[in-house]
Amino acid sequence: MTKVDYEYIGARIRGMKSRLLERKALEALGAKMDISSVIDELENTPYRQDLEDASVQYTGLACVEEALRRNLSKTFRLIFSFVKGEDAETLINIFLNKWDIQNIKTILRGINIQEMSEEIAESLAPAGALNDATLAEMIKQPDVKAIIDLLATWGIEYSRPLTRHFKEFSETRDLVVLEYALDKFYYSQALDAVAGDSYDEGIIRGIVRTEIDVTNIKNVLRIIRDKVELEDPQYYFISGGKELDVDKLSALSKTRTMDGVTKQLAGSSYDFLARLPDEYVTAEKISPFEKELDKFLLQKALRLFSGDPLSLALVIGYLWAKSNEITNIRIIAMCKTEYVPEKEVMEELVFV
Amino acid sequence: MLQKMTKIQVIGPKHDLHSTVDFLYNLGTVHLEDASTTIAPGDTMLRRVLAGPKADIAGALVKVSGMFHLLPTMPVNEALKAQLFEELRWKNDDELVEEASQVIGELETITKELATRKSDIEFTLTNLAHYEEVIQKLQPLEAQLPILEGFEVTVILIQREFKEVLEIVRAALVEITHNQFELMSADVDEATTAAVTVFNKRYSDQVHSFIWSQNVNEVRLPPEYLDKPFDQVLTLVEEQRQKTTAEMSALNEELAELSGRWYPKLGVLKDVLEDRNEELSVFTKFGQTDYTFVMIGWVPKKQLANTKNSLKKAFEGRVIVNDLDVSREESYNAPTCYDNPRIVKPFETLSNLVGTPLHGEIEPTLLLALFFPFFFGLMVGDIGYGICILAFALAVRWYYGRRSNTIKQLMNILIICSIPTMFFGYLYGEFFGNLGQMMGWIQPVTINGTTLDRINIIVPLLIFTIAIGVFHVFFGLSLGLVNAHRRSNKKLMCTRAGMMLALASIIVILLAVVAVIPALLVAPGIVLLVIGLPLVMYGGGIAGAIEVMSTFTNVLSYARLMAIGMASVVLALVANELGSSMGILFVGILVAVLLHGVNVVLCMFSPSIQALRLHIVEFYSKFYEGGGRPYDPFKRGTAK
Amino acid sequence: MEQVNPTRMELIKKRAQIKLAEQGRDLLREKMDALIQEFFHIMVSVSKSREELETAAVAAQRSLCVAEAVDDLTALKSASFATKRFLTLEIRGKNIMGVPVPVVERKTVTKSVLERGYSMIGTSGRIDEVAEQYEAELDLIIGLAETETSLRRLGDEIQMNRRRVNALEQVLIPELKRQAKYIKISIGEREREDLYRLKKVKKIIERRRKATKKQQSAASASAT
Amino acid sequence: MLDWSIAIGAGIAFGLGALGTGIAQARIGAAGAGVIAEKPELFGLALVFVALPETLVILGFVVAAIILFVLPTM
Repeated sequence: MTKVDYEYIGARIRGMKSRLLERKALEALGAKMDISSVIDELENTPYRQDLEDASVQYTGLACVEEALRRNLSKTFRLIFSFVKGEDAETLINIFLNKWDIQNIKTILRGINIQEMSEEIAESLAPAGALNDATLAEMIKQPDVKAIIDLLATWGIEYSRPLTRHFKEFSETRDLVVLEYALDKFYYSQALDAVAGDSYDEGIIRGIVRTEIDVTNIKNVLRIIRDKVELEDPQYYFISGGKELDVDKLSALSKTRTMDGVTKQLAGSSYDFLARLPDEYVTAEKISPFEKELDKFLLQKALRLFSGDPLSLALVIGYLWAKSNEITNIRIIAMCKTEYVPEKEVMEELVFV
Repeated sequence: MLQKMTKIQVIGPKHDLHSTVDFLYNLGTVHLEDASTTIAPGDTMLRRVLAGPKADIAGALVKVSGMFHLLPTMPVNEALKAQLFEELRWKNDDELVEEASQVIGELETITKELATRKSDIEFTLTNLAHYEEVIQKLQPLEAQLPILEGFEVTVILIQREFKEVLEIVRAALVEITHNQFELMSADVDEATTAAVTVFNKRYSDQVHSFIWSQNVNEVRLPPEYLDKPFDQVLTLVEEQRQKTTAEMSALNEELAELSGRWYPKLGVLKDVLEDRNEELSVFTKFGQTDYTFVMIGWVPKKQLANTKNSLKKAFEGRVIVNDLDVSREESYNAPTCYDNPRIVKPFETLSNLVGTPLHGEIEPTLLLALFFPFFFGLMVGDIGYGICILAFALAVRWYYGRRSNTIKQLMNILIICSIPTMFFGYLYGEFFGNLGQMMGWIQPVTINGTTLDRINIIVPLLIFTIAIGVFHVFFGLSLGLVNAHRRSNKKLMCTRAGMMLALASIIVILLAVVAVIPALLVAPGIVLLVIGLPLVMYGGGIAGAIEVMSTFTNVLSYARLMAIGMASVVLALVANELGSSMGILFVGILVAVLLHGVNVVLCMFSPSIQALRLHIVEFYSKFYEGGGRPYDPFKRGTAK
Repeated sequence: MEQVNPTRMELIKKRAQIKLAEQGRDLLREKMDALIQEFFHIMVSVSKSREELETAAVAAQRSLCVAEAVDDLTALKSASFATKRFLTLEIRGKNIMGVPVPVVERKTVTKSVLERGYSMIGTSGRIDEVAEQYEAELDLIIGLAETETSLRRLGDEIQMNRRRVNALEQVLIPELKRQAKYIKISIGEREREDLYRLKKVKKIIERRRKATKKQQSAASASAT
Repeated sequence: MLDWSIAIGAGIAFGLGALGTGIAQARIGAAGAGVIAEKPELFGLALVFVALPETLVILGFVVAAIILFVLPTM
């Protein structure tokens, strides 16, 4: 294990953080008339280079999307280039692996319905620890089993849960089986990686466990909204959450009303859900709840900026802040293409 | 000092907009503001001027620079570049866009294709490495198996957690192949076991469908490697790698060739387009009504008359310049334009390190220019070193000055600093440490019976430097008081006045305690504190009280003026001591010169930084706000 | 002009035809009224569900837009791979006043979050909402397909009926009437001719009888 | 010849000062490198910060000098 050079990392991350767009800049973007003036405005931001590169192949919204993708993966690569040290890399990978999971799922889904390989390739997220070559090789495989075998052949750990549940999949032909296996594998791996008691592990454990809670609450709400009965709650919820264990979650999902859930959550960190306007509860609209939960998680992650400066706290905080910024810009670009009124655009943005 | 800025409004008929912009661009005195946003209620609606061709230029620029970045960099013939630049520079916007789109049309497809091919090749290479790694791991296993005609080799991977599957597989193989098979297994890494099995091709389907249903993975190789022994596969992989690498270099050559043809042109085109885009982007800052345009900007007061007159003359009164009254708050938003005498100018470089001052606050560069050389001289204080520094600075300025303005200004600072250095050297009687004294060339000056030989006046010097600190900090606080008064910030004024009282009281009390001044003065000191502290707390809260302590340590911090000087003296003494103690004269001189050399370098570096630090940390914090915008007039780029 | 026999027999036949045509016309009219009534009935529901569809489509589009922005296009496309499936619908027929119209089996496409084919972890409620809105839109489209086809069929039928009525009213009946009139005129003409001729004959006979009487009286006078 | 305890005292004064400076400058230097990588325009300020702990070694040196040169004369 090499020593992690926290002073250097901290200074660089602070520098990078200072280049994140401020709220005012985002509001200025949101006030633009259409997508081309949004692009013009973005030219004055650190996204300029990516826009230029993307413009070789794309125009308009697609260009912005591509530029954002490039920027995101560039940022990750940059951070990896100066965050050295095995432990630090493992911990940051926890953040990146989410994209790996999504990409593997996308490929499995795509191959399962015999989707065209270009189409699958376009649907892959440009981030994660799996490199492009691996993903391309996976897309070339003829069926689900072949993908799993390829992962095993190349010694990629995700083959483990997939192999374990493949039998079940081959009986039901329901990919969901494999997807849950992957998801749970991810969270258990993540929690295993941060089981220690160092400061870094502690903060990341906090984030991961909060994320588990947030995901679980979202899923409870979704289950309630669709009025479905869970036969096996263990299967649908992730264990290891910070405040809510699986028993509590299945109790929550049995309340059958959103109101009931928010009431039961009183006293936990999630009691802010009860303060949402009633119209969302009655309309059973889930996205406002999700937005609040995401915001909660984001806030928690961004609080890391004021954590120990000589730790990975800054890096993790920055990763979250950066992804949020990219999401915000994407929302603006998207809404400008659809001519959504400025006020509604602003409502969709997440500021912390 | 800062220039006083005047806010002006330029109004003219719309058809003169372009020529006005051109005129101002050449005049280069106006710092433009966004006029389309400053609409007072009740005013005529101002619409934003939309530059017509700007979108095209921006679009072309984006594409051209995209392609430019894709091509490998090339050394460019400056003459060719200048020629191309001359060609493109005089084209109008439409011609330029036309030219750009021609280039884009010619290059777009090919660059795109090359880029895709490149990434394909990169993929292939990565994948080959992956497969090679796997095969190398498995190779030893295969070597133990007989290769038979009509038999099939299948490799399976078993994860550690499913280890017992191996036995199930073996049992099944016994059944399926009627015991005509071989199965070898070995651990390939900490998580997986590999098993190689050989069986008659006849049973292929059955075996595969059995394996498919188990918790094991088959090794997946690309079709071209199937049914081949591993050593052969490895050779194939190697061949493939060589082929791909060759392809890659061919591709790179192709790119280089393309670059050879297009790189200069694209580069220049990009520059010209960037320039043009810059000029055009200013248009969006203007407001317009149906027949007129409105620009808003700041002009230094000195330039106002000139700007007004020349506009009047050029447009025969069609374009009007109005001075706008600005509120005090708004005047703080004016851009900051330095107006310093030539001798102070170099210190702007240092001032800018802490950001641009606000228009309307006290500009500290002049003070920096006064105190910085004084501190520097006080610390170094050596005639010999002063001469060395002067010589060094002159040489560097002569050699690098033209290339970098920053270096030139830094050297100017050193030149200015060398003068007090020599002066203090004279006071201290130092010439390369005590060399001057040893040689009898120079003696320390004696004032009031104290000989200013630094080594022997440590305590007086310490007191002197702290006295400087007291003065400097009080000075800073009074400037802060003035600044706070200018901004009519009552709280801040209280804090600063209170701070001065509190600081004075602490000093008085301390002096009285150590009996330098009569103990009677303790009581007035305490009275001062009683008045000062509440004032500080009123302005700054509890943190303000802590601030008093840190201000006091700030004063003590000036002791470094003595300490650093002392270090350099001691090092110089050591150099001379060592040099003279050497048996051989030549070696002695060499050692002394080396040590003095090191000391001179340290003396240029360390005292500058410490002097700067005293300003930034101890002095500026008492009054300086900063956060202004530098004055950036709209003018033709000086580069081209 | 068509050659008709201007006989009384023919006239009676034409009159019968006219009556029949008029009866047919009235019947058709009645049917048309009924059809139109039915048509408007359906139309109200069609335009209602069309409006519904439009609002549903706009809402779906909007939520898709938001999901694309917030969840990232890649996540959305990925989820779409998971939910891709085919939909078979059973279609039967029924009769409205002799017009065959389809009846589409009411199968709701809306699914719960557990049935969409993606795992809940890693997808968001926004994606659920998009899916749900599009599913609702699809439901509406299926319903609309049924009513709209009925409407079109009915419309066609009404059109055809109108054409028939028109043909009867504008062409056939006037033609028949014209023919009947012609026959009637021809017959009248012929009657008047006959009358005149009879009168002429009567005159001649009268004149002859007078002459004979004169002769006779002359003869008798000479005889006397 | 100097008293050995004076020499050792001076050595400790200087050595510890230098050690402190070393530790502090290593950290600040690393951070400074990070800052410059992101914002090259802050080079000057980073330089100032890197040099700040030099005070320690200088103070150490002065104390050592006092011990060596001033104390014996008292």
